Amino acid sequence: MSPAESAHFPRWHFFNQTTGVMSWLTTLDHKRIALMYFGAVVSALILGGLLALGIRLELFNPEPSLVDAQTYNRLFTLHGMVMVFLFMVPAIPAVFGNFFLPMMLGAKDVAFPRLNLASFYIYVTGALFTLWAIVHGGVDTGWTFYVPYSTTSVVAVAPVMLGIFIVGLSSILTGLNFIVTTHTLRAPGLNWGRLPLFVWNLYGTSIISVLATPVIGIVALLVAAEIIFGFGLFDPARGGDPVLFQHLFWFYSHPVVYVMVLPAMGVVSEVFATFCRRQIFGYKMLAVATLGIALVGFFVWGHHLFVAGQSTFDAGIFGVLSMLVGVFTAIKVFNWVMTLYKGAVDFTVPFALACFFLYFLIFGGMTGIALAVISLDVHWHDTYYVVAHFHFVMVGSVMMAFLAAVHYWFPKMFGRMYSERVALSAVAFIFIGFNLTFVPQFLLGNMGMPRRYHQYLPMFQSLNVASTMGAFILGLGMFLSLFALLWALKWGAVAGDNPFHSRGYEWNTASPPVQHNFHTPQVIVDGPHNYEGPPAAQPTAKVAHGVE
Amino acid sequence: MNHAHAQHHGLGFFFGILLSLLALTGLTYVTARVWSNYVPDVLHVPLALTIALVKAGLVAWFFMHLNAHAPVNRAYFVLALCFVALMMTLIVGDAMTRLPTAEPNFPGYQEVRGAP
Amino acid sequence: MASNEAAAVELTAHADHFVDAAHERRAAQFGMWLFLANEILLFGPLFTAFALYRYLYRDTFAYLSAVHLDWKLGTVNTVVLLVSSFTVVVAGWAARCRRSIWVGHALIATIVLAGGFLVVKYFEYTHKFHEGLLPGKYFTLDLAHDVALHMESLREMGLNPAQMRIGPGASMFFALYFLITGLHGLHVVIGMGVLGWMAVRAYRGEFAVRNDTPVELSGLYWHLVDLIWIFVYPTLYLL
Amino acid sequence: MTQWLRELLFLPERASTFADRVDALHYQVFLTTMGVWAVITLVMGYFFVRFRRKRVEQSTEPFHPPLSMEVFFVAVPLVVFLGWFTIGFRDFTWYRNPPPDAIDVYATGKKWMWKFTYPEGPNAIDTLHVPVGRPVRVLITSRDVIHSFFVPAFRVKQDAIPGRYTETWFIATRTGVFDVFCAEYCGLSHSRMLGKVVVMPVEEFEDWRAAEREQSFAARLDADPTRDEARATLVTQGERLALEKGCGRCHTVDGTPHLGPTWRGLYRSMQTLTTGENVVADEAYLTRSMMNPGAQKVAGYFTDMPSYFGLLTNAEAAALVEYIKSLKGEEPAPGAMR
Repeated sequence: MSPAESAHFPRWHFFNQTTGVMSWLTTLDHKRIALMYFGAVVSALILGGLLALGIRLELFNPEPSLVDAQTYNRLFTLHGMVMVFLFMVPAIPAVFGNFFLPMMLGAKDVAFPRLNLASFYIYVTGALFTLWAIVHGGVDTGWTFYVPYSTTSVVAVAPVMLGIFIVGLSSILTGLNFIVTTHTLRAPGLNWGRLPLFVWNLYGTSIISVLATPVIGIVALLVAAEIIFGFGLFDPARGGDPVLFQHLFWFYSHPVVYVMVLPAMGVVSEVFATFCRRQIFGYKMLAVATLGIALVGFFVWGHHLFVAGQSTFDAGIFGVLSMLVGVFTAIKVFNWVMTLYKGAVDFTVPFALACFFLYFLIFGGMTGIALAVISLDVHWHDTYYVVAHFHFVMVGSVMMAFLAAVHYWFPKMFGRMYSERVALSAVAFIFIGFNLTFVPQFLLGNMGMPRRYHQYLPMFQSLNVASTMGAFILGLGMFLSLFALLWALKWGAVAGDNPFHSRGYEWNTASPPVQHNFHTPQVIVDGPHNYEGPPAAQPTAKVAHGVE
Repeated sequence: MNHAHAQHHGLGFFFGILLSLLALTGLTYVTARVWSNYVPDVLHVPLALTIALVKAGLVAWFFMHLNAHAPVNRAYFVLALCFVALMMTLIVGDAMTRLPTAEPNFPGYQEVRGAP
Repeated sequence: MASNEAAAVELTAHADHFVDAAHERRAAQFGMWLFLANEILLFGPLFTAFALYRYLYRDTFAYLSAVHLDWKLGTVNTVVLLVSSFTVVVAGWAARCRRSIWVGHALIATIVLAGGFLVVKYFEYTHKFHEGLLPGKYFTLDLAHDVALHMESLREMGLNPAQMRIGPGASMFFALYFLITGLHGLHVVIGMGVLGWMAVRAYRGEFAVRNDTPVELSGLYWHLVDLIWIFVYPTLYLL
Repeated sequence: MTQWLRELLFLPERASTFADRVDALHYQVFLTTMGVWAVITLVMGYFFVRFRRKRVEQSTEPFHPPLSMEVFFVAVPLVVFLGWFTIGFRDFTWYRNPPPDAIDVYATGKKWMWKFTYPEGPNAIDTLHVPVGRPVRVLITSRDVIHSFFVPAFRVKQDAIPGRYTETWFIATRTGVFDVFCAEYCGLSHSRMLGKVVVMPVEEFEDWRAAEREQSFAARLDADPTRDEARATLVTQGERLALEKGCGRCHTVDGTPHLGPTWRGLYRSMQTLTTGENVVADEAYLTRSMMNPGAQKVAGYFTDMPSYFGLLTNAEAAALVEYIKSLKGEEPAPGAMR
């Protein structure tokens, strides 16, 4: 959509209402904290992405070429840790959740602004400490740090555990804040049946953050106790059970996949609603499915242990529950597709990204269902099939949703518009590159190539070459996208308050918003994204307010 | 306003709760150690856990004013306990139903690996 | 008194994004409960590990718990914590009545009780260190000799050592013992710090003119410490 | 059709009965999911063209899905997914329960090699010989960290966990040489922990096994020309075995009592059993105690010893007995290690 001719850049907004470095570093404004998170997670994304390119380059040849085995093992460990703990987990909730959750609730801020700022600094501290510990300690255990490899390895795993503990604390605090905010700070008239789906998804995410993250904390503590003091909890020589570690580890690490995916689903729901000009088809089902995924998702962790010596009985239970998560996801997919029906579809960059999200989610989800079929998992477990599957879901779909969120809310956050054409071509590169990277990896997994391989048999080479080329196309697209947005930040056209004519609550204010989000207290009279008839009278005063 | 209900209870009431907590502590000791021969083996753990749950319930409901707090506070408290219970069930259940060949120290190991 | 007006303002003070003080208080309570739920999940894995290894090494665990953990000390500590929980309730009650000094007195009593708890724990720990009842590679007790020594007391407890498989998993029991009680002890220490801070504020008279939410929240935290001990006591000392 | 699908999906050749089951289900899942994906794409494309936006502020009518549609959306995936689960779980249970007549092979993962041991038979590093058409059970363990025994052509995989045995089994359906990978990350040379399965016709396998057994016996004789030296080697072997099998966790060799009787001076000593009988601890008694420890238990010990039946070969049991025999009755110097 082209911005309205009358669009003007507001005189006062949350960027310039207070100024100076300290006004940012000590800010309690959720929007500024969100932007600081934005900078942090994008840095993590760039770092993780460069490491991935390094890994792919090494795998171009079957023989060791660029780096030796030890360096390679450290590379993929670093890549995994950075991408999972530093990028994926905080990406959408901490950036877009922080920015838009209070706005979607018609609130002035999150419930505990100081806690919010603290959680940002805890994140930064934990992130830097983890990175230092991995690089300094030369940790090569993979991001799953399975015992007894991690407890008998000569490298310093214990500080990394501490770092993860700290990062985990940050996501606990963010989740806690979101839950309390959603319960207590909804604007008058905003009942649970009118909550935007992004809020529902953040709510589900936060439940997981609050209830699962302490488990990884305690697992980190146990592993550290094992390494430093030789407690022997996971040491078979002392009667310990290494499989217990895997149980506890996946009790956190499987739900955390939904910490990544649920907010992505929330973003896509908003984008579909805006660009099809309809409330999402089957809103209630979608909300229920969200909570279903969040709660049932806790009890499917055992599908990571089908061949790890888990009992057949447990495998059966976890197998069935995994299928239920698949059903919830399928419900969501059907509902998104049906949202187009009798809608008014407008093809824009965010909408294209949402469609690609759907493509990756269907593909990744279906392969996930295949993996959850126990007998099939026996063949695919720990092969490139798994690598490709979780990259489809966690990188493909989540990255698409992250980019969709960036492009959808960019005008709201910064008040300017990016070039649609450049952004679209970047997205095309990303989509093609992504498929070229990971479809061959499914086939490699079928062939039986195990993951975390530094060198491989020559028969795997052709597919690996294709994958490496895809990775570079993907990387090119990502950088193109980054530059398009950076350019728009300074030179983009003024977007206007609501360039997409969305009826989401967060658009009821100026772009960029003022310090306390809204000029007038919000009263919600209608569900989100009701496009029946002309827009409801909005209580927004079109007067630029100064500093109060 | 939301703790108005809690204010109805005076200190005497809370002291009564304390006394019943102490009595339950005595009960759990007596059933586990003094009368242990009269309690069937299979009941030891469930009995001790039940008493602990009752005590925890008293503390949470009255001392922590869960009776007067918002229902959602109760919901999250119960949810957390359920999650721990399910975690325990699934993980211990795994060990209980694992192949008895798996580990020499596991019960049942000798029946499978033992006498020909 | 002129300060009455100021007190009224203090009592209803609230952050800008809340409607009123009661609203803010509800949010704070809810936030605290979420934090407590998170704490429950922090201890959950330790209890799970205990359950798993108790299932695998039932006889060893029963033997070590019966012979090498002193149920008397455990019970004393249980009573101490239950009473300290009660004194915290008293503090909360005094805070609701705006009797700031009494809040301070009740909290000091709680801290003294917590100190008593830690002293008992200290004696338990040093005893274990002395006997070599330590986790993992530091476990130095000669079990066979030990079983022979305690034959009589075992029979008195209704255990038949000839039918027990004592041995495997012995160091595991103490690994879990030290992890669970250690983490719990850490919470006790943190709780003492928080309550101490509240006591200082109480003696300054703050809770006569401010709402009592901080006392209530730190009290909730202390009750959770008690709540966890309620489960630690039977699992470690009695079963 | 299946051949074509196998090549399309880059699956390795199928060489076990389990592989047939896995692939059949895989094709079914693959075709269904691709079908669903195609249908969704087509439907979206149609909607996209049919319902594209005409005016900027176009209004749309709300659409409340009927209950039947919601039920449909839930029921269809539920039934399909549970159907797949049922088939998969049936196959998995089948895969978890080896037939009783299977040939046992012990596989031990070790950084970074596989050691395959046949009961009463030869050892082999990295190469597993199995007969075609006969069930083979692989009992897997690890000496250090977790490894995973993975044969793509058989579609079988099982983690090797230190301190514990896991098992997998297969019936190879064709002769040939197939790759063995380690699928669980195990450190520096994880990607070079490669092995082979050689599937042979049954007679050839029996010949091979007999020849290997002969050869290893001959090798031992060659190495130890005199009987005394051979015996000395057995003692050394026994000492090593006692370490490997963890006998020292319960038995000392310096005369101090532990969970079980000390081995020092045990040989030919008189022992009182729990039944009150007296026995002489001779070779027969020692061997019996390893294989069936509960049968004749020495009084005064409260720990049950696990049976080592199937864990010790006859030769190994003999070596252990020789080692115990070598531990004469005199008291060792104080402070001697266990």
